Amino acid sequence: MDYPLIVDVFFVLLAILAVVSGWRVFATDSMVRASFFLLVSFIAVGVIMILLAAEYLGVAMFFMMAVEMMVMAIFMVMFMMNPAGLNPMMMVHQHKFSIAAGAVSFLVLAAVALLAEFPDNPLSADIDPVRSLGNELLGDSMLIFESAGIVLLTTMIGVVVLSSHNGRYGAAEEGSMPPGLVPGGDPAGMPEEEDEGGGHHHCH
Amino acid sequence: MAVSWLQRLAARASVPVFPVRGMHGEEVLYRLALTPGVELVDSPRHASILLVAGGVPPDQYGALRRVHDQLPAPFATLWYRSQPLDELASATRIDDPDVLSGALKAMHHELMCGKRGSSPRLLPDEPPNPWEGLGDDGHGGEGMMGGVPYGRPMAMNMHDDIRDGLTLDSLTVTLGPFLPMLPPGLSVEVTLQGDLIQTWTTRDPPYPIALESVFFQALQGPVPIAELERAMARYHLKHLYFALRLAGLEALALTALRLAFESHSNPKRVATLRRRLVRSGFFGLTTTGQGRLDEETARRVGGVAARAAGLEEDWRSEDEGYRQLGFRPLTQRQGDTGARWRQTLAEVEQSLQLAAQAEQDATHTRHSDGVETPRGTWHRQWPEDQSTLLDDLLPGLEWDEALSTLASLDLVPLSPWSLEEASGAPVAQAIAEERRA
Amino acid sequence: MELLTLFFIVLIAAGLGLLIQWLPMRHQPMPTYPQRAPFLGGGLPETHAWNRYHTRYYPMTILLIAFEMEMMFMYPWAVVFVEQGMKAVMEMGMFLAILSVGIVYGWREGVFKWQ
Amino acid sequence: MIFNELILPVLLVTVVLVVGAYLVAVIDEVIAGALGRPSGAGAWMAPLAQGAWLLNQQANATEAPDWRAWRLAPALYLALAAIGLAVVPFSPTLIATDLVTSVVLWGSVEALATVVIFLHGWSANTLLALIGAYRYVALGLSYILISMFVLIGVALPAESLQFSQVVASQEELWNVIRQPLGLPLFLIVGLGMTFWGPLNLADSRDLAGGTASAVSGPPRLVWNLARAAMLVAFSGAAASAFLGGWLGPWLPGPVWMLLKMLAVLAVLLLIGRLMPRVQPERCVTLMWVVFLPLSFVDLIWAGVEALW
Repeated sequence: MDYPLIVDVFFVLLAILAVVSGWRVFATDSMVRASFFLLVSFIAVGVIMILLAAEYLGVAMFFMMAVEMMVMAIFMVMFMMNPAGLNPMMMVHQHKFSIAAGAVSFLVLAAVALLAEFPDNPLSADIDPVRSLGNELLGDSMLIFESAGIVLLTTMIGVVVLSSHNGRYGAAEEGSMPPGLVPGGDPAGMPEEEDEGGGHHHCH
Repeated sequence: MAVSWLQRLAARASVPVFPVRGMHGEEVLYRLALTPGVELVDSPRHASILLVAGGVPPDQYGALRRVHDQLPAPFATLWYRSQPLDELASATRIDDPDVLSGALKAMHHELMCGKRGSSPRLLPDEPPNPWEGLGDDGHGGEGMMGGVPYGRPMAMNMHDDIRDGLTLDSLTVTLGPFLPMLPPGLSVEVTLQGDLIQTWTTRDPPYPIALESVFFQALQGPVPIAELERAMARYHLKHLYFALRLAGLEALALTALRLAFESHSNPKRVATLRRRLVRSGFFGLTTTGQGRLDEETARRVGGVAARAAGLEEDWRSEDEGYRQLGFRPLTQRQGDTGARWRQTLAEVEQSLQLAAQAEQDATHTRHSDGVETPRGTWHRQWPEDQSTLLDDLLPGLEWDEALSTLASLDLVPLSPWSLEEASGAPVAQAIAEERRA
Repeated sequence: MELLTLFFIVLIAAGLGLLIQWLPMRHQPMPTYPQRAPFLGGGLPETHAWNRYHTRYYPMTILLIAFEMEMMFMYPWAVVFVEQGMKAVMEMGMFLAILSVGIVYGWREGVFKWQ
Repeated sequence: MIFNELILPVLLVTVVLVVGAYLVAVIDEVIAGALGRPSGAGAWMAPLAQGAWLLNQQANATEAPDWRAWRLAPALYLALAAIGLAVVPFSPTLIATDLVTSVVLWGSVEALATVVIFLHGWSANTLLALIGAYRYVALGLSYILISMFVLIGVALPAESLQFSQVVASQEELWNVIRQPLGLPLFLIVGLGMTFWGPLNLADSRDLAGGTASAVSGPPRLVWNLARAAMLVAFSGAAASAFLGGWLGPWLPGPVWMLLKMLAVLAVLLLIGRLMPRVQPERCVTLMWVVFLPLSFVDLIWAGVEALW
């Protein structure tokens, strides 16, 4: 392979940046900082991917992770006590277990990287990765792609059901009821007995 | 010290002024808004001159000191018809509105060129709570949420949310009396969860606002309707200026203000203003059906708010002179923010039309036992401060909605002095003293 | 090479941004505590502003993540669209139809309103 | 070689960004004056004088800010603007960085801008800035999908994710005519990215300046500069995606490009002065319920147009 030395230099620098900012995620007190350190880590990985000629995946990584970490920051701040880390605190728990798990996974991955036999299948340099990706999506992987669509739709519906407080007919905890078929009538499409049990919206 | 080219350049900038709106100080601010080379800013951090316009009651000197200290150096203070604080006895005081803008520019120039030192800090350099070296880690905090890290406690949950019931933290702050988005003098304690207002408690009512003397004369005897109606239109246009500026429509706000300062504005120009407002999307994007008043509250507020809610409450329809001109009160139905602005614009137009008509026939009012002021009917009792109704109206609204609702409601009490009298400096101070007593 | 250029551009822009801030600020003293207090028009806060902030649009954000995940498939698709013709139209049409169901459902349930 | 590939691009981006940001301030001043604001020092002088004043003003602090994030945010916003402009082609050969996926990179600049603007408001640790920051996130997360659809729309006829190819594909007909919905929708994205005019949810008047309410002096200068620079970068992207970039008769390509950028800037600044601020809740609903379906339509239109 022929590539300039500077690619190696940048690879090492970015790798260090990714690891250090990844470590800072667990060492900082502020949830916002933690989220965005993770973002920095992902961006470093994304640049490494671009260096590895995966231009689309690398740039897509910035894109996805920027949005995702933003949302994560919002939720972390919402639900964690002391979200800004005004008082120092310990961000890690179960030390022994996590150290062991970390060491084991590092060993396994390192072993794979060093020992596995990767296929040596060089492609000609003029192949456009984005184009191949597109053809793949419209070829063999079409079923996977469309099932992903269904899965994500399920996700969206799940999200709405679980998190939305507003319902179609009013706020969730008030027991939302569909409006009547005639103005002021009984809720439409509701079984009779449930209607009486609920006892809502009888404005005769 | 030699003045660097950078400082000389800075001296040529338009003067960023943070106005502290005291009692009867608005008039001069309207004039400044139309003055080239002076920029009225919303945050003291963006200003180089603190302009105290009008009297400030002594019980609000503490707040005034706090605002004063929040300007970054170099800055200076200028007191317009207002008594400088004791610590700032040497500060410039000006009572003549005509020389004010010149003084502001000169002051900025001197500040930039180093000819004038920055105003001294008034409050001691102490944190709100002592924290250095205290607590678990020497920064004042204790445990997870306790203590006063860096001088303040952390926000803790006070109550469940009023919308979705999540128990997250709520913030309680005192706003005002010099917050530029609130009416002058209004001070409130607000609890927020996210950007939603949970509770709103009025602490200090807004400062009374002075009407033009023609309204006072109308209670003594017949006055020309033309004069009365033009004064009414002027009042409403100034109110509109504030709201449009808040909504980010600076150009139209200034148009409204210019109309207010013209002695004989044409009702057609108000119609143009209304068309431009509708086209800009003001009614669709900024006022979205919030801030609805029920009938009883609307009646209590009176004036535009009542008529925007469909109540035909207007003293003018009692008066023979007005009946002669064919006056009929206009109303809207919805009673929300948008309806109040539509009503205001319609009334301004109507007032100018009435004025033009009345001028031809030289019509005068007949009854002098009451008068319709821009704030509502002044008959037996005058319109009083209604700011406490905000405590029920604003909770549940998002910050932007709450502020645009507040801007559309005119709740201020009326001053016992007319605009012309109140401009006498001792009077402004006297009102301040009197209110304290 | 392109990446290197981009790297220098980022470096210079960010450096410029920091330098403009740092150069005049080197000798400035720390502002006093009253100056550092939050601006509330003379009022005071009881606490720090940082809190468990109630983000009112949270369902929208999760919906976005699901949607955005899908959108990333569309960039490679766009590149081969003309080449593949009708097949690409059909596939993406189906995909987007599935997604729009999610949006329409979310809208009907008031997800885009402040909770 | 070093000059052509390194020094020239860096110079190009820096100069266009700084001069462009200055022009943004000047044009805005002129528009404000034309719409009736009393003008003082003269449009050419006013931005410089304001900048000089900010350099002379003391930088404010708050009680317990997130120092590093607070000072970094304006600089990073400027850096993002620089990245955005770097992928914009000024002629077939004059492109600072001609990445194969520059359209996607532009999208990620939009996403990262949301992060940086949020950080600017969050770090101050004051109420008004915090509200501004969160409000902006609601907007930032809403316009991003619209931008994706619209940009994918211009990538269809180009069969590429490269801005230079996108421009080249407009040889016959500019995208602004070929995909009539595209440019208006993209302008909304531009207003959102720079929280300008009707979409100024971050630094609005009702928050006394929002995320910028607690900053003064040099950091505020950088923040304003970065905001204007981002508008310049956006105008570059809009000009190359919809107005045919360097294409045009008689004049050399880069000149056409600059003229088109100025035109986009003028339109954006005019909208900024003519429309009121949209309420945050209304804004999110509008984005998802009106503009997102419209961008669907735009994409379908673009697809149909590209095949025929």
